[in-house]
Amino acid sequence: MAEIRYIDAINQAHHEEMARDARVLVLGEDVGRKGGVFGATMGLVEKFGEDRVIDTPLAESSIAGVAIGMAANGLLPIAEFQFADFIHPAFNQIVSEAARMRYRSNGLYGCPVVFRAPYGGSHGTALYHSQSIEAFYAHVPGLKVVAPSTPYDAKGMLKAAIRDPDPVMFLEHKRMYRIVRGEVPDGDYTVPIGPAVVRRQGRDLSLFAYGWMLNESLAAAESVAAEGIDVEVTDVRTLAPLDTDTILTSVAKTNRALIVYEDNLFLGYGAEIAARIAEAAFFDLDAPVTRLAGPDVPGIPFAKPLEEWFSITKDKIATAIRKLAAY
Amino acid sequence: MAEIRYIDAINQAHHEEMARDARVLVLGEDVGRKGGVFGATMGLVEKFGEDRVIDTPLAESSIAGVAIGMAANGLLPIAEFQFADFIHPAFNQIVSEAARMRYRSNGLYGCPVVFRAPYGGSHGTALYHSQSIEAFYAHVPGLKVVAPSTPYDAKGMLKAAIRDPDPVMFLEHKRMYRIVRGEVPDGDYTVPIGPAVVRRQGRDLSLFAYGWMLNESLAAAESVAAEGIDVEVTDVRTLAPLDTDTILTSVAKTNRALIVYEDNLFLGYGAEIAARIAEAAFFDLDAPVTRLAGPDVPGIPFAKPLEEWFSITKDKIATAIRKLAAY
Amino acid sequence: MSAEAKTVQARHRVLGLSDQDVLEMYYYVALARALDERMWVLQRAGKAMFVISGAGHEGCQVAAMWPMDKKLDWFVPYYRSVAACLVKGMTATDMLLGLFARATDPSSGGRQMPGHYGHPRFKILSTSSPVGTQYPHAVGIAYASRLRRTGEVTMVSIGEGGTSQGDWHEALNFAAIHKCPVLLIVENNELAISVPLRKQMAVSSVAVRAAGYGMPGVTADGSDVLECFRVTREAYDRAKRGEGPTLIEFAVPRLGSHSSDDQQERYRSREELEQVRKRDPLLTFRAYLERVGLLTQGTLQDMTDRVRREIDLSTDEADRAPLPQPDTATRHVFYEGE
Amino acid sequence: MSAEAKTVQARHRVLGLSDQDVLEMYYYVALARALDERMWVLQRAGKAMFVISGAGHEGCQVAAMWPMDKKLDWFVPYYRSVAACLVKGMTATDMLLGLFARATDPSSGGRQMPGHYGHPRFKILSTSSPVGTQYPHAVGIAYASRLRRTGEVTMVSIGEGGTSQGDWHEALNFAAIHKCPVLLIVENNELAISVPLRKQMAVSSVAVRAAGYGMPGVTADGSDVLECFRVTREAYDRAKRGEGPTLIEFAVPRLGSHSSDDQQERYRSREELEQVRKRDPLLTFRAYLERVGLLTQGTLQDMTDRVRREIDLSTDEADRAPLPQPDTATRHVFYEGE
Ligand SMILES: Cc1ncc(C[n+]2csc(CCOP(=O)(O)OP(=O)(O)O)c2C)c(N)n1
Ligand SMILES: Cc1ncc(C[n+]2csc(CCOP(=O)(O)OP(=O)(O)O)c2C)c(N)n1
Ligand SMILES: [Mg+2]
Ligand SMILES: [Mg+2]
Repeated sequence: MAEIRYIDAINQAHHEEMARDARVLVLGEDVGRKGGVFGATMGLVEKFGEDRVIDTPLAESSIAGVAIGMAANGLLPIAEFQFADFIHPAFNQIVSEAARMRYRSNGLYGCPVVFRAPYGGSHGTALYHSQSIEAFYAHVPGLKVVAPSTPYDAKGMLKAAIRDPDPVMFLEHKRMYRIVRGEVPDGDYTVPIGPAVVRRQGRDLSLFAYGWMLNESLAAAESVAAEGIDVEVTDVRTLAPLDTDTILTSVAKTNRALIVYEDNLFLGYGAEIAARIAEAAFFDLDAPVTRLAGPDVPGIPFAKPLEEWFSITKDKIATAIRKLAAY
Repeated sequence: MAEIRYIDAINQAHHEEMARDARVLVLGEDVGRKGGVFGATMGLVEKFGEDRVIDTPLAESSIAGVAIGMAANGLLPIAEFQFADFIHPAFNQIVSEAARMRYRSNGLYGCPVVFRAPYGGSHGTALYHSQSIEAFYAHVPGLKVVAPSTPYDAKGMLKAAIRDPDPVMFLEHKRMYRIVRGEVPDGDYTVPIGPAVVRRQGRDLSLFAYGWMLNESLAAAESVAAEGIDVEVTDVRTLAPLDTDTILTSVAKTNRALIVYEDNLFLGYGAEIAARIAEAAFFDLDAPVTRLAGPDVPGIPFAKPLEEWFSITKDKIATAIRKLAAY
Repeated sequence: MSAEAKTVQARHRVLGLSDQDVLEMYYYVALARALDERMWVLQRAGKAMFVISGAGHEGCQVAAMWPMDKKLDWFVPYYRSVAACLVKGMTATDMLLGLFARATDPSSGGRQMPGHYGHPRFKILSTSSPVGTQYPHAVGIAYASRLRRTGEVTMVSIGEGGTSQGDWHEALNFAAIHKCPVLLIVENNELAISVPLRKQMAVSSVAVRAAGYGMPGVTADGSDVLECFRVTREAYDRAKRGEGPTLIEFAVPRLGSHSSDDQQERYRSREELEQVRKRDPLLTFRAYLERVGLLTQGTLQDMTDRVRREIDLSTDEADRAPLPQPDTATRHVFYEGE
Repeated sequence: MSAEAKTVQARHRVLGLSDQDVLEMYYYVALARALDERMWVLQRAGKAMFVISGAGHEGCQVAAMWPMDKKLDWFVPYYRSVAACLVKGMTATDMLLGLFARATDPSSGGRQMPGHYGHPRFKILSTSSPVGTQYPHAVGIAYASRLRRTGEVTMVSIGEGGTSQGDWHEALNFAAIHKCPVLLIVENNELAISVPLRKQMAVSSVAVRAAGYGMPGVTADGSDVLECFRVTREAYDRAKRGEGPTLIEFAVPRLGSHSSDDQQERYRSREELEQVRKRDPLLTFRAYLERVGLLTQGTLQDMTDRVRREIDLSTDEADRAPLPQPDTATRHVFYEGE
């Protein structure tokens, strides 16, 4: 098994699925010759041709809308949005159409589209190249939303998403592309959409995160371990539908819950996890369900001092862990 | 003071503000001769002319986008979206542009636009004419989101919204238009955006709701009063920024919290209220923070039996109150 | 037979349509109209909550659907596509099941408001309410046909109001770039609910936009059924030959209010309504068939009776069908297996 | 002076431009180019995180901005509008403050990525990254000008890639309906990052779309600065006369990679890059000025020195400016009073 980068895992999944099933195709801006601005689709057009690797016009609503039509007529499209920030023009197509096709047709039509979007803040990505969009979509019944945190999951869950008969919003935290590496089998495997996974066992506190924040949280957990705080870290890799059981099981064990997300706090994804724990694990809790999230400003500013002020780092997470553990 | 309908209060606010300030103008589909599909803009074009009451093309993204430009150049536009369900094509303009104009320009440009949208389910409004959209927008820093529940507040808050230097999403639950009546002064007054208000004092349980659900909740509170359950009902009429203090004060008094909203449960607006209470009022709570909300399906179906299955009624609320009070 | 009759008769024959064809076309126009009228009657009688329908649009719809292969080709309708859906294969019963929100409504099992057609067996895509979204869907379907070499042609319909949407523009552009086999229909009744054409666009025809995308565009008088057939078949043949999409605009009268929630008298003058009634395709098509001797008082009466029977039977059948069970509302959020 | 020189010289004079005017125009083209080159140097040196700029687009931008009133009129730029913003009033220092994300960056106080211009004093609207959103804004600004009778004209710019967006279509439609005083500029460099024109549209010119909206459309060679001036001034005068919008397309070369994150060699051939360099407006404009005797080796050197000084001073000034304080990040979410 090779140690590869997150972006390579994504790229591999594309190559393998397109080779495996002629119905799979990719569409998006610059996915062809350029191979995508992050390289996710590198080498595809050379292998599968322009008809299955479509460099689209700069028009996100039609990227989603055309994909929905393709899916209705027997294809399995992967629609790439160059940045999650630029998926907004497609909001209507995804929310009104993709998410509702099956329900509104009483099960007769489906919408097996994968919407891929690189999200989250990296260095210098500023207001419009760093948004977290999971809260918008996880709220919408009929959509599945995933945000894998490891190369292994990225490949396996992308394959699962492509084979899923329903629309899947596949979120890749762009900070991970080049710096997160992991063991990934060369051949075929899938990681099911649905189950969360406990990445680190612990007794003192349950931490819930996904994507890049999961990685920072694991680092934070290690750093407080030396101080004797034993954190259980759960990777909520599927955001919708949510694996509530795994979450509650962890809280029942540690009696403390910390939810970490990079999106701004107010009604960000962690609000749902917090609300569920508060309702279903009321008697398990020895301390308030706590959220650590981005500040409620309209985006991550560009200038380094401002960006640092915004960012949720392993140090900030460690501080939040210490505080909650001491509660 | 006259007893008028919710829709008339909305209409009055338009008339008075347009007469008061020549910068105010209205744009949207059918807002002219037809007076809007619900009559909110009735009589305006006759009084203020076609240049200030613009029947737009059927194109929501430009309704929002053009309004943003108008606001940048000295006007105070009220953009009407015919149904909240059809605001989705304008998502990008509202989230990327209106909400961020001030922040991204370091305070030099503002965006005094009111986005009006009739939301929520009424009889036979089905999947695409009954959506709740507050969760999408309340999550976005830089936007104010309000959902008044009385004619008095509707008029006063719409006036406040029009005069607000920042973008306001003004949500009108369409079920209220013709059936909710209340006393409304003829002349000028405003109701500030921000403060929540306790509509009914009570000792046993704190209920939080807004819009139509507030009305159903008040009715439910009356119906359980006879059984000796004394519910305190707070009207969360401003959804963003949220008046957390009023909420926590109420919970500190009753030690029980029920949040009612019509939108589907998962990551609906009430998740944030629940998460806040769970974190900040941990020691006040004698029972789990509870949410009563719409089921997690992609919309309210049309057929009456299905619609009833979906709808949050005063009876369902009363049942939830009894259960939580008995906890 | 008079000289005039002969020349006129030549028209449908020249187009390759048999007498039987045009009579059948007329039948569909009449059926759609009668269904339409029945729906409004049922609504006023409190048997239906809402009606939105296609009175005035039937002629062009029947004509446009005529060249299509009922089994092979795709149709992506909008809420006025009653006549088009009937020709494609749906029955009056199917539509009334939707009107009554019955469990057996083939479009949505009573989940959607009336007028939201869809039927997998006839390759009619499920439609939604937001205007414009269907255009990219149709283009995607057509792209898939091209890629999979199925030979399918897709037809999609919208009102002229919907052409203001960004989605419409994006769809045309994509279709032209990839030469998708799709017929892009616009039914221009010069109103978007109450908004008149001059407030919707600064041009008087939508077809002029085709050139900007690099595809042919054509406008036909929607009350001239044979002309509508002619232009659509031409476009259909182009699509079949792999030459790409065509934008087809039909100028049609909207005979009624926008929907049962609307009162057109608020924004349309009596004169306008009178003018518009003269363009009723049911009348213009009937006049043609009478001129060429295909409809006589007797055959017209037979046709009318046949339509009436069909509508009556359908109404009864749909009315007897059961409403959906409340607990089915949780079904089909996601795939549930075959 | 040769006969050729006389005829050629006649060109700018015929357009009503003085010798001083064209020299000043050339100065801006040269300044923008020098600023551009400096930004890339700074980025490579690790002094800037990101550069996106307008090399190749400067000629048409300077020409198009020339007829505009710097105080009265509005400009809604995009990330390549370096030269246009300079003519409108921003300084090289202003732009470098943005590049370095300084607290005193007049566009955003260092909050936005470089290339996101905005400046209320010069009526340059604050811009964002999502391509296309600025078009409706410009139309709204122009509508307000008409309603308020301010006499303002608005100019908005975008790349040809952005014309694929729904917002672009919706904006043109609205502008035409309401005869908004707006100049709708498209800088067509035949690439949207790596996507070539033929994959973006099935036509070779965006200007052909104007007719579909009921407005004039014109294409000019963006390397012919005087022609760009001519067509823009004509459109400007139309707008001033209340005759509404004009779609103006400039065919321009993109001389560099899309941005500092892009390597154009991945998708552009060496031949293409060579061809494109021949269309550099700095060279074509310089050649014109030399032909008409307005630039000699001496005056060119003076100009080059002036530009160099300006850029050097600006770089120093911007570099010395302070970064924003972390705690300012909470400011200006909402209005905070005067
Ligand atoms: C996105 C969206 N906005 C608004 C509406 C409300 N609406 C329904 S039909 C309609 C007018 C449509 O006019 P047109 O496209 O010309 O079709 P017609 O009804 O005239 O056939 C409007 C505004 C909608 N359904 N979807
Ligand atoms: C809505 C949106 N989608 C995608 C992007 C990413 N992006 C930035 S510039 C660009 C290409 C723009 O091409 P064009 O409009 O031709 O302008 P040019 O850069 O060629 O001048 C893309 C795809 C974006 N900024 N916004
Ligand atoms: Mg119409
Ligand atoms: Mg370009």
